[in-house]
Amino acid sequence: MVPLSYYLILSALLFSIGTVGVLVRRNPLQMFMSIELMWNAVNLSFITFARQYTNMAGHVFVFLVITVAAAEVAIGLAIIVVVFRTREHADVDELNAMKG
Amino acid sequence: MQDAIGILLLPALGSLIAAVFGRALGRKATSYITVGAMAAAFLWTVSVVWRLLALPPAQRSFDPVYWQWIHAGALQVHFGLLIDPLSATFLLIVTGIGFLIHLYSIGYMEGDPNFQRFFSYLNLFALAMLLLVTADNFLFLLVGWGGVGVASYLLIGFWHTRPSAVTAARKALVLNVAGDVGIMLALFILVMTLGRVSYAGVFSHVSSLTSLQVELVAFLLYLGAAAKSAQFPLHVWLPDAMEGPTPVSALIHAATMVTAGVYLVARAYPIFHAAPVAAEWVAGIGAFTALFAATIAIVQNDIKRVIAYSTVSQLGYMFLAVGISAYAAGIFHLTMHAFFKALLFLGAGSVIHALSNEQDMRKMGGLKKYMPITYWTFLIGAAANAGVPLFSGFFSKDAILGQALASGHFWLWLVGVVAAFFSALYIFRLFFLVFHGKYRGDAHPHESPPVMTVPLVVLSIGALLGGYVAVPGAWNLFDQWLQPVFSRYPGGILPAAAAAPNWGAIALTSVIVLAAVYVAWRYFAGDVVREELPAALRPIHKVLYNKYYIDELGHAVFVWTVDRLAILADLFDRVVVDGIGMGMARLVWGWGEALSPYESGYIRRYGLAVLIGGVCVVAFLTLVQ
Amino acid sequence: MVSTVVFWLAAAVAIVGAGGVLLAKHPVHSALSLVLNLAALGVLFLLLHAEFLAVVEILVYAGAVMVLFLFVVTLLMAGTKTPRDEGRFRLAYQYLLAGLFGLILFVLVAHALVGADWMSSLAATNAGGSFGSIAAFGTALFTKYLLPFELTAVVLLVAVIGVIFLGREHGATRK
Amino acid sequence: MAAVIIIVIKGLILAVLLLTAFGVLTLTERKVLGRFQFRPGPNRVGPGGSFQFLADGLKLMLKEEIIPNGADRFVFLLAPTISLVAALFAFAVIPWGPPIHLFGQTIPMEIGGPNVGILFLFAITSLGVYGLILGGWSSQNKYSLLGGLRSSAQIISYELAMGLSVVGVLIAAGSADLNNIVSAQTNLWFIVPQIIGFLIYVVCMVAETNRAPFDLPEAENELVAGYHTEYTGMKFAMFFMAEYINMVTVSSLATTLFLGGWHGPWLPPEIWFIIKVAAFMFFFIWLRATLPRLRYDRLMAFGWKVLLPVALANALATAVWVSVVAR
Repeated sequence: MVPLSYYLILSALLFSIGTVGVLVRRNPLQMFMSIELMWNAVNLSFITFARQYTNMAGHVFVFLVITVAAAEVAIGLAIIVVVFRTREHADVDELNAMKG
Repeated sequence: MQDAIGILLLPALGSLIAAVFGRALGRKATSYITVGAMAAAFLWTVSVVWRLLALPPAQRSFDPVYWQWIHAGALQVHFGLLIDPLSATFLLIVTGIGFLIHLYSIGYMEGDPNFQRFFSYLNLFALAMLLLVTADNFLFLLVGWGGVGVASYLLIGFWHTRPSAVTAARKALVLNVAGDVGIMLALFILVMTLGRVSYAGVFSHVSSLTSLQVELVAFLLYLGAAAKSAQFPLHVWLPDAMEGPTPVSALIHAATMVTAGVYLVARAYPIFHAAPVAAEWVAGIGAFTALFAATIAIVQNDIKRVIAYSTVSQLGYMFLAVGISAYAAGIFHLTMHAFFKALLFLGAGSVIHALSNEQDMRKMGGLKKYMPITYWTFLIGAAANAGVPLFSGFFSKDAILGQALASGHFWLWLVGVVAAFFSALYIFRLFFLVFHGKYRGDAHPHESPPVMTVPLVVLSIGALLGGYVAVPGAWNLFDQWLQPVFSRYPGGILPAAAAAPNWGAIALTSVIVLAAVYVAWRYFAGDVVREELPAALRPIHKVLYNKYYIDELGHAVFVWTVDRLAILADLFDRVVVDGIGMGMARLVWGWGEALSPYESGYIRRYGLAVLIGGVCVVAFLTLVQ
Repeated sequence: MVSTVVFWLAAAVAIVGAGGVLLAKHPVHSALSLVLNLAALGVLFLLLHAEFLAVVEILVYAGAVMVLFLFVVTLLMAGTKTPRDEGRFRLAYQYLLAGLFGLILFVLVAHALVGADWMSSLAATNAGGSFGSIAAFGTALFTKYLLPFELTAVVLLVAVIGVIFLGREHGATRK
Repeated sequence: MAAVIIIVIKGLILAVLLLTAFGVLTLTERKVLGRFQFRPGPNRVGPGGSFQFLADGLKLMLKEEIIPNGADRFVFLLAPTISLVAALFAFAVIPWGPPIHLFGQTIPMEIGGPNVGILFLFAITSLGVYGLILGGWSSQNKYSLLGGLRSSAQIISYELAMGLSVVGVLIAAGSADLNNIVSAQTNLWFIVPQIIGFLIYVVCMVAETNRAPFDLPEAENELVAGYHTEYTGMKFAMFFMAEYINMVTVSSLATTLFLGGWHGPWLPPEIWFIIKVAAFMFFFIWLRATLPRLRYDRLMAFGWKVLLPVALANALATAVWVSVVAR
């Protein structure tokens, strides 16, 4: 058996990679995928803790996270499609109308 | 008596319907609903009075409680109605005369584009007044009190396109609210000292107050009463309130609003009994106001203004009465006044209506032949107002003067008698100027429609015969009717009331009044208005015509003070308030300027900032702690 | 032990997948890497006795969400040039700072995890027989956590409405 | 370790069987279609043309591999692999017979049986979409791309109705384990109480495998050959294999869920299983020979507006029946 802390460290690693991914990708789709990566890293830690405490709450939470993430992806992709339709490019650095 | 709340609900409903559905319902239906609400309220009141009369006098008091409004520690305020002969009298006046005025308004406001709004306001006014007179505690009295102030503001300023009307409405509201503050302060004292606001609770514990406290409460209550009832020097709003439509003037002057002060003093008689200084003050100011306003009324040329000052003068009589504890006499005069003053106002309104909104008496005259009904009913009203023997005003005014004399207030009596002379003079001057002589205007006078004359006739019957409920030396049904109210707590009944009438004094006032009528006839019944005055009288006329310069004085004193205060406030505003405000703004501005380069618009930069912040938090949590 | 081998394999695949998301030039490759990562996570979930969630992860994430991603990517990227990160570079040090702080974040969290007391007791407890089963999950979801479950229904409804609104073809956005 | 070895052995056996079945199926389809159309079908290689599939396989393997210019080579190669692997994997959880006892071991007749078996199956088949969409995209050909998008949209849409049509069975059986579902049908096949679910499933099953009349993704006259237009040789063969193995898988699942799985009198259970699956396969061919292709918007509307609500209602009705009436 691998110690459960390994799972948590893996989760932290995936989360960090996801974070960096959000910050370095210019394509909104790839940023979005990085966010999904972060979601799933968190899911892994939830399930690890659920296993540790043999508590189904963690599982329920992951389920809810997956559901909400699905909703979020639907909305997010719709927004990206709309942006793409009007701007004909997909570069977040070009979307800086709110510049101070 | 649980059902007495219906009397309040009817005008409330009427007002609401007229306000919300008025446009949809149209003029006719709206007027039917609102006038019908008042009629129904009047009939309801009659049934209530009838049921009261069926009971033995000692049991004629009901205090149904409907719900609890405030429950704060020891302080508990319920919404309850107090139905006893005093409030029933006011209910009758408000609903009865109110109904007639509503009816009259249908004719008077015929062409007004905001007909429905007017009737909504009228019903609202009636509701507030009914709440005022039926509340069983000071707090709801204050609610009604404020409601009356608001409704009067709306009604006086009804023609809100006239700047003068708006100014008058604002003036009335400001002075009224000044009075409201007085009542509020009195209420605070009562809550602080007694912890209760209901009439029963306060009146049965008046003895536990120190004399200073009770004098203070009485003075503060009187401040409210004086503001609402236009006592010197707070009377200035009332003549200006003539800017409203004439039915409003009638409603405010005769039936409702201005009598609220008299009601308050009469209702709070245990307090005023325990505060002799305040009571003397009330009586003194009352007598002075009676004389003061009567003298002004003599020289005014605007028909409504004369009647307005007449009201102020008559209110002075009432305050004189309640100030010397002649409560029943005061209420008696109030009731009679309600009849004849409503009559006078509606008669004046009829004249104004007939002359296409002409209000200057110099352009009237000789209307007798054009408007017979108005003429005869107005004559009755004038006679009652003057106190011509055997008219209602005669009985009630003499009741007050007689009790003033019997209770040893000789100087007050004397002032009252002099004021009676002027009263007769000004009202018959008005009467002769308007109806006798030759017509001096250029309109086409005509008699008013029945919807306006019928209320006049009804009111003239009241003004003619109302006084016979209390014939000196024979019977006094009015005193008997009110006795249960004023015998509940000490101080309600003046010992002198039972004394035999002073026939000599009555005869004296009668002669004086008749003399005044003669003088008026002699000088004002002619075909032309005398413009020249004896040189000796000119300065006096000038002073009187300008109402003793009270407005100017008040203007000077208050405006000067307020101007100086405003300069100070302006300085404060600029330096301190603006300093803080602008300083904050500059601070925020500066921060914004300093930070705006970081609002790069690059979402990845923001994300990086979030990450750095998050890393710092995690570092703090894991490494420092 | 088989499970140990599986863990290391799955973990390696997951990291490779994550790295692919981070580094792949084309979004399609990123998406594929993410699918790989998700599959590996599914295996890890199985190792943690979360059988139902392992399947849900594959079914919903890999099977539906990522297909949606691919859909959009193939739809939008067809015929357009991939935005090259080299061109029009505006954010100075973005890569450096992001990488640095990402690394710091990972080191901090890992350090905290390894150093924490409660970690020593991990894996000591054995899962109960029904732990992670569809029955246990259903019982928890529909009794204790019914309200959040119902709320996700609202979230989904809102998302559906939002997507329909965004996806409307109206003159302004449609040429 | 013995368990792992057994799994590996079973997996190998199954893979060989499925690939053989693919060969037999292609031949059968061509022959049967020929009969439907009053022609002999392939009849040159071997007795009655029975070795035709070997010849076809040889041809495909020896053909030149063409990768279009500008295509994403890695993804282009990956796509058919995903399709085939997913198709093979999906079969792993289907029990095609009762457990047997061999060398002192009880060996269940499926490769792996997590207690969420059926969900696993759906999860794996849903991964099969990647093959289509990636194949379509990586070909750098608009017909391929459109075919890929169409097929993935179609499969995702019908997957919902399919999953929901099965919910009734799961509720009735009280388990998501396919072995339990089979044993729950000892007395009564679920096709009787779950007839609505069965009908929906059959429609979805055809749509899921992109077979006629739902073969829109490869509609020749609109999209040439859809997502596999650019594929040749062995890579094309892998797509082809995946399609037929998927047919076998969904048929097996239908058998397991609705037709009592391997239950049957007299004959060995495995034979019964094969007979039932073969019946479904014939049904597939029959459909292809009989029905014309649907229009695409009709197809989507049918899936979303008819099948999905009906499947939901069926699941709800079953739940009510199980929890209220049957209790």
